[in-house]
Amino acid sequence: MKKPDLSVEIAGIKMRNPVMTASGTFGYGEEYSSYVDLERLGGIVTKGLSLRPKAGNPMPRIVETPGGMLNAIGLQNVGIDAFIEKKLPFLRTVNTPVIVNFFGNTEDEYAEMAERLDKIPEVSGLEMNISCPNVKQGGIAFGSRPDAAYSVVKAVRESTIKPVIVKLSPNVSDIVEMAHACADADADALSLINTLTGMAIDLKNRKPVLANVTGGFSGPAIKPIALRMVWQVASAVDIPVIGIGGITKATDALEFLLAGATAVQVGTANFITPGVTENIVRDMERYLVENRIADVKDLIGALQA
Amino acid sequence: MKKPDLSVEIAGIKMRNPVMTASGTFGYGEEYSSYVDLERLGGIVTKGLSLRPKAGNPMPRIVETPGGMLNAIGLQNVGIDAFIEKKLPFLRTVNTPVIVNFFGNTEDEYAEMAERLDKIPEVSGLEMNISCPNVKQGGIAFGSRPDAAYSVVKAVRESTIKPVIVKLSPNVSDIVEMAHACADADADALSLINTLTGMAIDLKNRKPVLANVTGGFSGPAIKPIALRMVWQVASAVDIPVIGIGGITKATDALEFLLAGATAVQVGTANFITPGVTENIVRDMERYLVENRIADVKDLIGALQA
Amino acid sequence: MQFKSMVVLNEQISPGYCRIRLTAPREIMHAKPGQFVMVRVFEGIDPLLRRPFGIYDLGSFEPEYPEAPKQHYIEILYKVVGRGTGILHSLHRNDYLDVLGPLGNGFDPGNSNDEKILVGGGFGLAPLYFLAKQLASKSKVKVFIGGRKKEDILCVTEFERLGIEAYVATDDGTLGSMGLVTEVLEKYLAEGANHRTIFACGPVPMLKSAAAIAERYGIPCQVSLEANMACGVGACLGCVTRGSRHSDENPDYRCVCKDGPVFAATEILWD
Amino acid sequence: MQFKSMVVLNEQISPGYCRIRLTAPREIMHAKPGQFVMVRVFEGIDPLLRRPFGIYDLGSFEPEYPEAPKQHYIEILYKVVGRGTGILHSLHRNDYLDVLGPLGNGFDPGNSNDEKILVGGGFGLAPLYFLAKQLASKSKVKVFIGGRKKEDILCVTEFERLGIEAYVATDDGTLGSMGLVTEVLEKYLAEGANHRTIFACGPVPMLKSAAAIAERYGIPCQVSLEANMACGVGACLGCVTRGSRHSDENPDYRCVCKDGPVFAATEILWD
Ligand SMILES: Cc1cc2nc3c(=O)[nH]c(=O)nc-3n(C[C@H](O)[C@H](O)[C@H](O)COP(=O)(O)OP(=O)(O)OC[C@H]3O[C@@H](n4cnc5c(N)ncnc54)[C@H](O)[C@@H]3O)c2cc1C
Ligand SMILES: Cc1cc2nc3c(=O)[nH]c(=O)nc-3n(C[C@H](O)[C@H](O)[C@H](O)COP(=O)(O)OP(=O)(O)OC[C@H]3O[C@@H](n4cnc5c(N)ncnc54)[C@H](O)[C@@H]3O)c2cc1C
Ligand SMILES: Cc1cc2nc3c(=O)[nH]c(=O)nc-3n(C[C@H](O)[C@H](O)[C@H](O)COP(=O)(O)O)c2cc1C
Ligand SMILES: Cc1cc2nc3c(=O)[nH]c(=O)nc-3n(C[C@H](O)[C@H](O)[C@H](O)COP(=O)(O)O)c2cc1C
Ligand code: FES
Ligand code: FES
Repeated sequence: MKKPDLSVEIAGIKMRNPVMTASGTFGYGEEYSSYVDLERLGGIVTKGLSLRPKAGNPMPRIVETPGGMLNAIGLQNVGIDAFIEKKLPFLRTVNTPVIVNFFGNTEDEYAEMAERLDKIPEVSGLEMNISCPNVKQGGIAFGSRPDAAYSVVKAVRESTIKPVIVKLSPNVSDIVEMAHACADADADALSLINTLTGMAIDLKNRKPVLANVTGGFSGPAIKPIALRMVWQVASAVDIPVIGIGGITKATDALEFLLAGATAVQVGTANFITPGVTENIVRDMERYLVENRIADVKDLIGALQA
Repeated sequence: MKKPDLSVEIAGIKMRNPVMTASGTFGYGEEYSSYVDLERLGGIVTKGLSLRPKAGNPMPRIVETPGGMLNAIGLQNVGIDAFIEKKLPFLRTVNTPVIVNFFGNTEDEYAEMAERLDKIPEVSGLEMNISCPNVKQGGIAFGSRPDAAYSVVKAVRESTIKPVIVKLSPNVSDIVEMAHACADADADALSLINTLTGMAIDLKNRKPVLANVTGGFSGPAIKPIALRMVWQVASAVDIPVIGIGGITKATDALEFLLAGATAVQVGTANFITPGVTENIVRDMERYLVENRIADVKDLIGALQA
Repeated sequence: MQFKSMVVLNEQISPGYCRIRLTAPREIMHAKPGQFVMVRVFEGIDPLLRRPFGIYDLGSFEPEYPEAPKQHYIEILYKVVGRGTGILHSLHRNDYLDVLGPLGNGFDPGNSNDEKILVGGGFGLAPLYFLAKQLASKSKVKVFIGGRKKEDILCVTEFERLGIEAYVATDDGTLGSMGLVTEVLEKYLAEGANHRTIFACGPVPMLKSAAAIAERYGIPCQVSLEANMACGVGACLGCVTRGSRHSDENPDYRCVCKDGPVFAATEILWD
Repeated sequence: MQFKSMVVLNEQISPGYCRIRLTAPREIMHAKPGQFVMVRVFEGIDPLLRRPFGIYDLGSFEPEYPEAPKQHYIEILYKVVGRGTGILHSLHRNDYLDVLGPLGNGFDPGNSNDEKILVGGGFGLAPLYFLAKQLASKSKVKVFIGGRKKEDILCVTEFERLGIEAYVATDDGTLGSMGLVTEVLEKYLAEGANHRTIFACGPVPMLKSAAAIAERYGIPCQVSLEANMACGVGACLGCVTRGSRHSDENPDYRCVCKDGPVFAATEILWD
């Protein structure tokens, strides 16, 4: 049998396979370039960028939990200017779609970021992280109210012709309602899930472990929640969905495809096995061969539920 | 040093210690009576009861996930009549507060259940399950909307003079808003968290593992989310909070107390170690002795955050 | 009961199948064939839940020091299929693990004048062998063993050592006759079926057809079922199976761990 | 690099402290003192993250079969404090684990004419010993070892075998002088401090006071820091520490895994 077709397309972004790196877990690509052949990946998603550099939160910033971890990095990033100057040159040399994850404190900042990114030819797509507090709206996350999500996505949509992927927060009552709001604002695709909000306590010192008190919960532990939300959203909207959450192996990734995801992102697992994304691509291809599946796209949404 | 004081009181229910069993994980008490000295526990919470017997969901009903499990039991229970006739006689012989967990499909059913339970002297308190993530058209609506929660709690409140504990669903955008709604409806206490909604997929058969497709996610994996919500709620409301979620050892329970819980419930861990609740009580007492803490109540909300 | 247990031996008995012997308190000697134990293969959360296994054998061995009390043990026959059994397979002599049991109801041996017909496949032979050991002295016993290929045929010699004749069938004919063991069973019963009782444990299709045959010949049949389990003691209601009176309108669920794992074939809804 | 590694030996060297020797590819021989590795102690999710450990020693041993290539190894000195190190402690010879590294920048040995002053406590001695092995031949080296009680004083003989004089202090006086080792250090420097460089690794209070002393005597000081780590390669930004120019308004965070773990004492905001 000839090699199976692993390629997928998301909002016009052609990928050689459905396996991407998740924002904030793979730096700006270069950090892992000695461990991973970046040109074997479907796409690279950068650390979340903002207009100005962001120093991030005090330490400690991370803690391990049963089957997962909490992080309170505080969106530390070099800012878009330093990204263009210092990080882009490397990414330019890599023949793999680069998706820039970004955020802002206000709708205007989101729009301005989109305009800036729109002008960068090496950027294949934009991923909006809307799990951030809206400073104008008393700090409630854009991602927790449909109306707020709709209008920030609309603002970004009108600021770029590049594919806009909206990354949904799982800390909501109704993920489908959020998905619809983003789709209605003409998002090209949705990625989910971002981290859940969790907390760890240092019993000895009677203090939260994280300086920020709460942190983003990720890793294998969250996979059941991610799978459920991806399945609900993919069943409800017409735009492509990118599955994220607790993926550590090819079978995990394939489960997300069955649930309706067109592609996946791998986050925390990179920390444990730097080459995990490449392994997942390899094992996914093996799975297709062994099961006589000619095209990975045949698995997308193939769940019988 | 004399024995530390482990006793706590919740809405007038006096408990010898803060360790209870969580609804649905301990049957009606008798199932574990050969493994646990029930009179060493702070309280026993029964399987969720309804007016009429409930057969529950088709199988498979449970599946293991990384660090946790999903269940879609479908609130199977013997119904209140059989409970009174077949289960209560045993519980009557146990000198430990019995809290009956219950649910309904309508406000009236909730109210009627409360009235029925109000008349049972052996029942020390009522725990309302307003979040049944794994029952189609179950309590989910009540648990995910403040207005709905307010009015069903009000209805129950007016149907009983017994302590009313409202068990909150974690599948919401704003747990504090839900907590306030229940407190405003004069709930005596809050217990959280109930299970998160998750899903597992059988890749080989391209089907959800659970016949019900989604299930309630519990176990050590969810502890960071539970701790965060308990801390948020306990910091926001004046009524006592019962901490639930991923507790497997005394240190877990103590962390929940620091976060503001007056007591805790242990669920999934009972399946792994039938005597876990008794062990937690024993180790909690040891901890207090070793750290020269005379009264466990001194730890409640003692987190420096 | 729940007890810490030490691995006495852990050996492969056929490709993919192992036998593990675990120390146990004396109370274990009261365990009945068909009962099972739930084993915690690893301290910690990965895997989280206990794994259920039928009891394959019981016994006692002389302690290492003369003055020490007799040491009792339990044996399990397991197939390596996933993480839990994989870890079980990696355990060495003197490693510890945690056991809950004996659990469940067990087989009802019934009238000893009847001929006992055991039908099983794969690790389903485990409880049947334990049953056979108790029946062999009192009753006539025959065992019918089926599997995909010869590697899946277990315990033949063990049964023969008990003086029990074993009828074997494999799908690929690599051992015994080619085809389903239930076909062999049917041929056997065709020659006369009265005063016989069937005890079956194995894959569902095998149980189903054994149940059908038993019904056709009007003889009693007990089957031992499997279900995903969390508690093993009837508390979680996670392990149900459909009872014979089940319908979508009036569901009839039975707990495999508490009401079973052994059921009269007529109690179960097969389809 | 990431490599599968086999346990060659794993032994307790002092109550609560162990030394483990792991096979490694030849590239490991390029590792620098002060660099660390991240070890995955268990396949699976419990524990989930790798554990960072400083490199204590490197070497090669003759292979078991004459024709086989030389086998290189890395050694780690670890203290059993929790789940990961607990599992590490339970590993036997020939068990496998997974190693990522060498990672981080390592110490800058500096001018070999200077006297090298090593200051450490607990497992902080590990990278200092590795450093001493490289410096001993070229430079004058002294080591100051501090700890709570004598059990916490490691590697004294190892340093002496390198011909390095060890000054020891314990809080309870059970070994060496009673008090803080930094007090001993200060006395020593009081006799003359120029052309000296301090290399420190140990608990933060020890590092802080070593840094203060170095500043007072105007001599260079390198410290090796710790932080909770996830990736170890600068990707997650989880392991930061405060740089000297840090203020709440203008934060200045450095990655311990990538910019460190070794920093000039003057780069770090102490308190
Ligand atoms: C009453 C009873 C008796 C059993 N007796 C035996 C026996 O004697 N020998 C033997 O080898 N096996 C027996 N099994 C099956 C055995 O429990 C499973 O093979 C085992 O749990 C697989 O665990 P795993 O982690 O290796 O597989 P995984 O697939 O990794 O397990 C994942 C989850 O599925 C559950 N699971 C997987 N397969 C089964 C199954 N067939 N039945 C129930 N739960 C399952 C596991 O318990 C676990 O919760 C019995 C099962 C039951 C219910
Ligand atoms: C650069 C570096 C070098 C180190 N070198 C050594 C060494 O040579 N020998 C040695 O014994 N220890 C060393 N440590 C500390 C070692 O990493 C921890 O003791 C170990 O991670 C504890 O793991 P655990 O699971 O046993 O403890 P747990 O408390 O169960 O670990 C829980 C979590 O906290 C983290 N953690 C706990 N303590 C520390 C710590 N002190 N530093 C960083 N993370 C921690 C763990 O990595 C884990 O993620 C070093 C740490 C760093 C950062
Ligand atoms: C250390 C860390 C940093 C992260 N930073 C970002 C970020 O900057 N922007 C973003 O959208 N998501 C960020 N995430 C979320 C991940 O991209 C991903 O959505 C989440 O971790 C779930 O996937 P996982 O379970 O595979 O890690 C971060 C996650 C981690 C662990
Ligand atoms: C098998 C099972 C059945 C449950 N049934 C109920 C129930 O009937 N009513 C209820 O309020 N919660 C029920 N729960 C939720 C638990 O009471 C508890 O809130 C949840 O499991 C989280 O705690 P844990 O992580 O300690 O298990 C059930 C949980 C499990 C695992
Ligand atoms: S496994 Fe819990 S009821 Fe059977
Ligand atoms: S540990 Fe990830 S950046 Fe240092």
